[in-house]
Parts: sequence; structure tokens; C-alpha cells
Amino acid sequence: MFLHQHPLDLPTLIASVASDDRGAIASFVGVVRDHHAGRTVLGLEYSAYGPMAEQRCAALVAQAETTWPVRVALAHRIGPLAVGDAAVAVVAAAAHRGPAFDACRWVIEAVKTEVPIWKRERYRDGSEAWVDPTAPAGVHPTGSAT
Amino acid sequence: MFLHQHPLDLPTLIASVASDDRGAIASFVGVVRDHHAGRTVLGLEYSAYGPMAEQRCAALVAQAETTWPVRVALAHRIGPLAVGDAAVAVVAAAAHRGPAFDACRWVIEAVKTEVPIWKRERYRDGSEAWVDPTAPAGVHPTGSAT
Amino acid sequence: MTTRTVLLFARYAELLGAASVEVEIAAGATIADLVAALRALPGGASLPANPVVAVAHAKADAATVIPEHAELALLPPLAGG
Amino acid sequence: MTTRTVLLFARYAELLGAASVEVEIAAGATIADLVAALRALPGGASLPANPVVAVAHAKADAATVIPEHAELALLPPLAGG
Repeated sequence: MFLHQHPLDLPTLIASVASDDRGAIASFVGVVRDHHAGRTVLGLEYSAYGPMAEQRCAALVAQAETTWPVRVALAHRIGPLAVGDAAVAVVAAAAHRGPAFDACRWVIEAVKTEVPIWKRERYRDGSEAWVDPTAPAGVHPTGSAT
Repeated sequence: MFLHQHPLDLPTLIASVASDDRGAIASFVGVVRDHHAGRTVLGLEYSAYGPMAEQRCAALVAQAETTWPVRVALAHRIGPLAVGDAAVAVVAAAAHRGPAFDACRWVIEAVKTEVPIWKRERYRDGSEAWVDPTAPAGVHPTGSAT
Repeated sequence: MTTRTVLLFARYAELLGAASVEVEIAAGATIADLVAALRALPGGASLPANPVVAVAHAKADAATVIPEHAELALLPPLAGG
Repeated sequence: MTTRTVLLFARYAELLGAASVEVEIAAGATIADLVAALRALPGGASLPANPVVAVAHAKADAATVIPEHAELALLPPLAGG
């Protein structure tokens, strides 16, 4: 439901939460960038603990929709991605822009800390590394080229 | 450039600011809602002081792009709109989500206070009114049915 | 005295029944003087006491002296976005 | 002692060379005990001292006693979004 093998489509996500009484639609799209931690990124692959990830995403959406008067759509790509591909998309629709922005921003932050998804980056020099936000360099030190 | 007679297209706006080194894309779309100030809205019409509106929009985008490391796209509909139509769209692309959200939110707030655009709403009871955010009821008291 | 054109929009255009009006103002007149002249026009009394005036596409204070060749416009409360 | 399956992901799966492993833990064992057992496996020494463990799809503290029938998983630092 939240994890997608196929490209994310923002208009579809927006349509899923838009309605005549919700005129403020805030959205966030995280796109694969061409560099990370000082290295040129060619592409990456997301892996997930599927059942827990789906369950956590559902819990985050439910929490946002009770914290703010919003409807939230969330989608995360898994599998191989190229630079420029959308990796995650969050849409929050509300009657007013304040709750829409606040909920949208809260959800993307929560996805990063709550949803069991991992990212292995491929670099131009042929090496690869697991992204590790807790590591100083942002990637796990011993990036192996397996 | 910023004012559009034709429907706004979010993907096009996003494409105009996305780039390989900007992985965080925050956007806001303001959609015509079916009610305002307690009355059912059938549609509305935006009018603008064209030259000043274009000039102010350009200035807002430039200010946002110097305040944060972002690229901003902004579009505002003018002319008649129906409920559900996108009236305004702001996209801010950055390397990181903080500046993207901050800039996006700043621009939409600034549009409302700086850009000479006006909104005449049509209600189900046949009456019409100029929206006036400074008026207690959010619309000018003496909505005439001209 | 010089004749100046003032552009009108939205509700103010309706009040004065036109998209622009001509008013006579003295040399060195301020925005406040301009507003007084506008309020003296037919329907002008319904204008608020301190409407926003744009001079060359920028909002101007009441005390601003009106430049000779700047475009003038009366702006109702904005309602964009 | 009971045999428990622990699901592995990303870097930890690489370290232990598998998508899941079996470990023996005593009845009433805690997450800390489970981690100790995992670190004793081939490649397990490279695991951090306090890796995040999910019990029935929720992160668990080191002191949590492991329920009998809950799915167990070892989670490397998350990197979604």
C-alpha cells in the first residue's frame, strides 16, 4: 500500500486526498540526488522490512490525521532507482495551509526515523555503501564494492 | 510569466526547478474550496493588477532564492475558476528538505500579502462578494449581486 | 495642479464605476492628498480612509510625495493565493 | 532454551551472510540476551553493541523480555525518505 516498486505519481497521490473542502495541499517529494557525502551517486537501491514498513507508514498517517485536520497520502519507492527518480512522496490536504504544511513536514521526518527502509548507494568510482545517517560521513565507513 | 489564464500544472512547475543536485521538492497548491465564510461557493474569479503582480511575483521568487539555497517556481491563475481548480502553486527545490519547506511556505504567505490579486466569489444563493481578508467575515460586508 | 490617472481594481473599480479615474492634484501632493481627491469623486465616499496606493508598482505610505511620472493605482485588500 | 529466528536486513544481512538466522535463547531472555547471541554468530562481532531490534514490528528496548511468538528483526540505522 505504501511501498511501491513502480515510479511514484504525485498527481495520483494528490487526487487521493484532495477534496472540495480541502483547499490547501502541501506535498514533499524526495528525489535521488547525484551526490552524497561528497561522492557522485549513479543510483541506489532501497530495501525494506516490508510488513513493518507498511505498518509503520499506516501508523504515521493515522497519527498525522489525528494530530491535524488533514488527509495524508504517503508513498515510498523500493528497489533500484536512478538519479532523478522520486524516492518518497508525502501529500497533506487540509482546509488551511498551516496544518497542511505542518502535517506534511511531520510525516516526512517521521518516515526517516520510524520506517524500516535502507538505502545502498552506487558511486561513480564503482564502490557502493549503505547510507547510515548515524555515521559521521552519512554512509557506513566500510562501503564494500560487493 | 507568473499569471496564467489556463489551468496550472504542478508537474511542469516541478520540472522547471528540479535538478540532479536538488533532491528535496516542497510544493503547495491552493485549490478553490466549496465554502468560505460559512457560505457554499460555486466558483470565483481572480482579477489582478497585471504588471505589478508580475513584478511582485518576480521579486518574491528572487528574495526566496537569495534567502535560502533553493530554486522556486510560482504560478497564479487569473480569470474564472470552479471549485477544485488550482488557484496558486508554489514549488521550492533544494538539496535538503528544510530550506525547501521554509522557502515554499514563505512564498505562499508573501503572495497573499504582496501580490495585487483579488477574488470575487459566487455563492449558491446567487450572491457574490469580494473576498477581503481584512474584513471580519472574510468577505466585504456589502456583497452585491451585480 | 496636474491631472493624474489612477488605476482602479476589484471593489474600488465598482465603487467608482470605472477601471481608472482622473484627479487633479497640486504639485508636491502626497498620497494622502490623492486619496482625498479620490474620495471626493462620485462613489468615492465609500472608499476607506486609508486605502493602499501603489506608486510605480510598489505600495506607498500616505506621506509619500507623488512622483511626476509614476503609475498610480488604488489597491483593495489583497486576496490572492 | 528455545530457537528463535531473527530477520536480518541491509548491512546486517551482509555481515551475517543471510536474510535470517536462528539463535538459541533461554526462556524469559531479553533483547540484550538476543543481541549477545547474535554477536556470537560468525560475522556477528561486527554488529554494533546496541543494534535496534524490532519485536512484532515495533522497536524494543534492550531490557524488553522477548515474547514467545513475536517476529524478531535486527534493524540497521534507518535510511528511508
